[in-house]
Amino acid sequence: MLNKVTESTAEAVSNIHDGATILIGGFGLAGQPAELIDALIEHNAKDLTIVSNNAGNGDTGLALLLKAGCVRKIICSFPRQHDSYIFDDLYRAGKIELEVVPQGSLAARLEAAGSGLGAIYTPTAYGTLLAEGKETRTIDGVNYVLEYPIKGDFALIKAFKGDRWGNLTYRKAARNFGPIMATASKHTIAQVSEVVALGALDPEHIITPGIFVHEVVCMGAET
Amino acid sequence: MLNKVTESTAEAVSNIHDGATILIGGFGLAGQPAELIDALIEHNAKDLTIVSNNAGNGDTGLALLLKAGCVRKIICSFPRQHDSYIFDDLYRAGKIELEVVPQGSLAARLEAAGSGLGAIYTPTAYGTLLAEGKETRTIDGVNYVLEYPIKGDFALIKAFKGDRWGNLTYRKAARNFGPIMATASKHTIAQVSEVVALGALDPEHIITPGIFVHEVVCMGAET
Amino acid sequence: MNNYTPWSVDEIAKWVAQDIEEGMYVNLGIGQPTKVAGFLPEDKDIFLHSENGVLGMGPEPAEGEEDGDLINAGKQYITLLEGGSYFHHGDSFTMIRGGHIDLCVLGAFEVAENGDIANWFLGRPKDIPAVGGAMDLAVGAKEVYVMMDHVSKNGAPKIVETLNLPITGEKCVDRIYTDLAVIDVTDQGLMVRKMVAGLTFDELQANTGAKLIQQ
Amino acid sequence: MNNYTPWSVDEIAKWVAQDIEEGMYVNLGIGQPTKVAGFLPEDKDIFLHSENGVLGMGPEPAEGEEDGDLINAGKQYITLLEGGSYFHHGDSFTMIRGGHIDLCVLGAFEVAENGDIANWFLGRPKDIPAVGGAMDLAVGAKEVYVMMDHVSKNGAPKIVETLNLPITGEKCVDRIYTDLAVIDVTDQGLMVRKMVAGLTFDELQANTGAKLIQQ
Repeated sequence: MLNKVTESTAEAVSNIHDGATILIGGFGLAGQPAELIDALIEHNAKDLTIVSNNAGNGDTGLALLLKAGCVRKIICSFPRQHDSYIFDDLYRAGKIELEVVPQGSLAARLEAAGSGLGAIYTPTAYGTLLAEGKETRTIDGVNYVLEYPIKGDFALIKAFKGDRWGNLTYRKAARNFGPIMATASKHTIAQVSEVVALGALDPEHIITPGIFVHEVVCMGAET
Repeated sequence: MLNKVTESTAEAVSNIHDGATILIGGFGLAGQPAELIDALIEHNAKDLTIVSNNAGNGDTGLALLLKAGCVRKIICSFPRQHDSYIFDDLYRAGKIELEVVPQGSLAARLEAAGSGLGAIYTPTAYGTLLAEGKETRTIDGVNYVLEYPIKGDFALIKAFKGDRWGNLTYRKAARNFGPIMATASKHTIAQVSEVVALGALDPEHIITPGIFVHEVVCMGAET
Repeated sequence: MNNYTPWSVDEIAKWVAQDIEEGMYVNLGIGQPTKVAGFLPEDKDIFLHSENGVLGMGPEPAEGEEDGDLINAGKQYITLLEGGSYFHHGDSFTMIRGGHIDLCVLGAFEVAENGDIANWFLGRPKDIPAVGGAMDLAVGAKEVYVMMDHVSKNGAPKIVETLNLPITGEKCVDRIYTDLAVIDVTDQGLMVRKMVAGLTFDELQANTGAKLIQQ
Repeated sequence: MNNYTPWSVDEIAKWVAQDIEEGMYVNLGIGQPTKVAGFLPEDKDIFLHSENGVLGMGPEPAEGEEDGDLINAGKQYITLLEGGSYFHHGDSFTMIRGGHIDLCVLGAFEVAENGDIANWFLGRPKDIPAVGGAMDLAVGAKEVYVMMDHVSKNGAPKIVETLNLPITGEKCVDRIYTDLAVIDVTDQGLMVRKMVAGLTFDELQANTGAKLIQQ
């Protein structure tokens, strides 16, 4: 009997190695896997590359991971927020690398990684600073930028319900990057609010099929 | 009050013009929008390009559209089936053009069209007859073929439940190409088994949001 | 001495809202554009999209009913209308980049007379670049409206011949709503459609860094 | 005179099934490979994927319980296990092309000693090309097993030095199961792992169009 449910967040992140590229779900705080990030801070892997939409808020979650000095580089669309002071200070002090990627290109590059494409031509950012040095091509009169996949060694995501085969559902706008990050990483770890019995999730309503998920950690009830 | 529900299949297909490219959902008979195809045969637009996984079965649906002489070209992954005799005869008589596309490339090209990408590098079909004459590129040691989007003027798909905003759910493996074809066409027409009240579909369970759907035709009950 | 009172942000938002038709799929950018939501006609079905996977955004929740999982791209609490839906970021940007969004309303630092827009980065040494969905919206939405002050805080025109700031998207702005005027970006040039009461065309031109055309 | 009885399709299917481990995501191609499903151990969780948007395929439905909306890639009626899921073709080929399928078992016309496979098109004048998901599976699955007769109906070897028929995918086959033997495609060459009882290595080599290596 296959059981992807892992007992603790500590155990779930225990194989994350120094230098790993980690995809972290969430848009602001919605969908951010806070407990997994806490475990990652405790685990204290270094020299990480983090891929996430934002660069952390206040003194929680992703911001604390940065503060802990674990992160060498962050790839995100929107680092600057009213409460992103931890990132802001590190960046201005030259202590963290930043690659800004348009939000849709971030999504598309994760999808390309997940679906085995070698590269994609996207119209976004053509002619801008963010396309500097990138290959371009005009197709049917539209200008495109060549973008490459973003693959994760690990993904940390937050879902709503999960089962022992790794099937996941999400809650409202907390879904955001979870499903596509799950496809784009070699090892996906999902924290869920509830672990349910196999068969309890309607096969029509499963958003992330278990094939994309390697570990499920329960933050709430097991039913 | 916006209402995308159209009274009849005849009305729904009435704007399909000669020479149109039409995406038709279904994998074999599952998910094939049989009643919309019947209306299209009646409508009798000519010189059509049809994009669909198969080239019709027996004497029903898509096969009849071919028989009616409406189709100039078919783009599909698997024309040859045990009961694809209508297509087989037309093809051998040189009366229909065929472009065979690997099933995954068909899906990826529809997704590229739906998501505004200019082209994609896919590993599928590299080194085969189906990549002859196509641009290739080696990225990180893997060989890829450059493939372009397949855009539809219209899509005809079969869904399960729909509402007046065009939100759709599907049933089991009849989902197949429906959701991605809906994104890839300028005008998507969905036949549904049931039209339900706005709000009756759980926002977490909607597979195709109404933004991708322009007309909904009810084949069963309106509730 | 001015003989006119600039429109307030709410008044600008009303002009934008008036131009939005039933059935349109609309993305409202962060900042001033968010205000447009409050002036959409309640009897028309207009669909508000948010980059973070929401279609059919409703008004702000009542106090105490906020849900941390239900926010918009500006990270404000929202609600969902009946008939709304949730989806992941890939699908959300399929909507945007794939040309399925009829209209997006963006704030801007500058707009050039050819429709170029700059709204993501001031490029000063201390600034941290952050783009979000702006570049995707600029190239992907069928129409792009800009909503902004007509001049900057120090009085410099924000409508210019060519951008001074880093570009967000090329030739994508279709219409500009400012506190002084509503201006169409056309092949012929910047066509003034509406001006604040009491303002003369010459005064408007004097506050604008590119040639305007009187309709 | 032969001293051996070739394995039946069911017997070959059993050999394949024995090599499938718990937790694997497996796609079984149309034709012979479909038979493997019948021999998977019932006490292990093994996930069968079907191109048309099904993960967690169960056995054939009981008579009278067939559902036209629940078919596999071969258009046969199937069932869904508890814990199975449905998804669209885009997501289905994300699983395949993206390297998420651990194993696919394909039928084949020919396999070359370097792992090239031909299984989609005979290329004769009257043939109609049809590829389905074969090329995606060949390049996308982590491992590709082939299940086929050792020789063609007219006795020609189907394991060859270089393909005579149009290729499906380059260097992708990892193991070949035939009615005579199980053979690994390795960097050193075709390594024979198992042979049907009574068959000599020389007899097997005589029926094979490429050099075999005795383990």
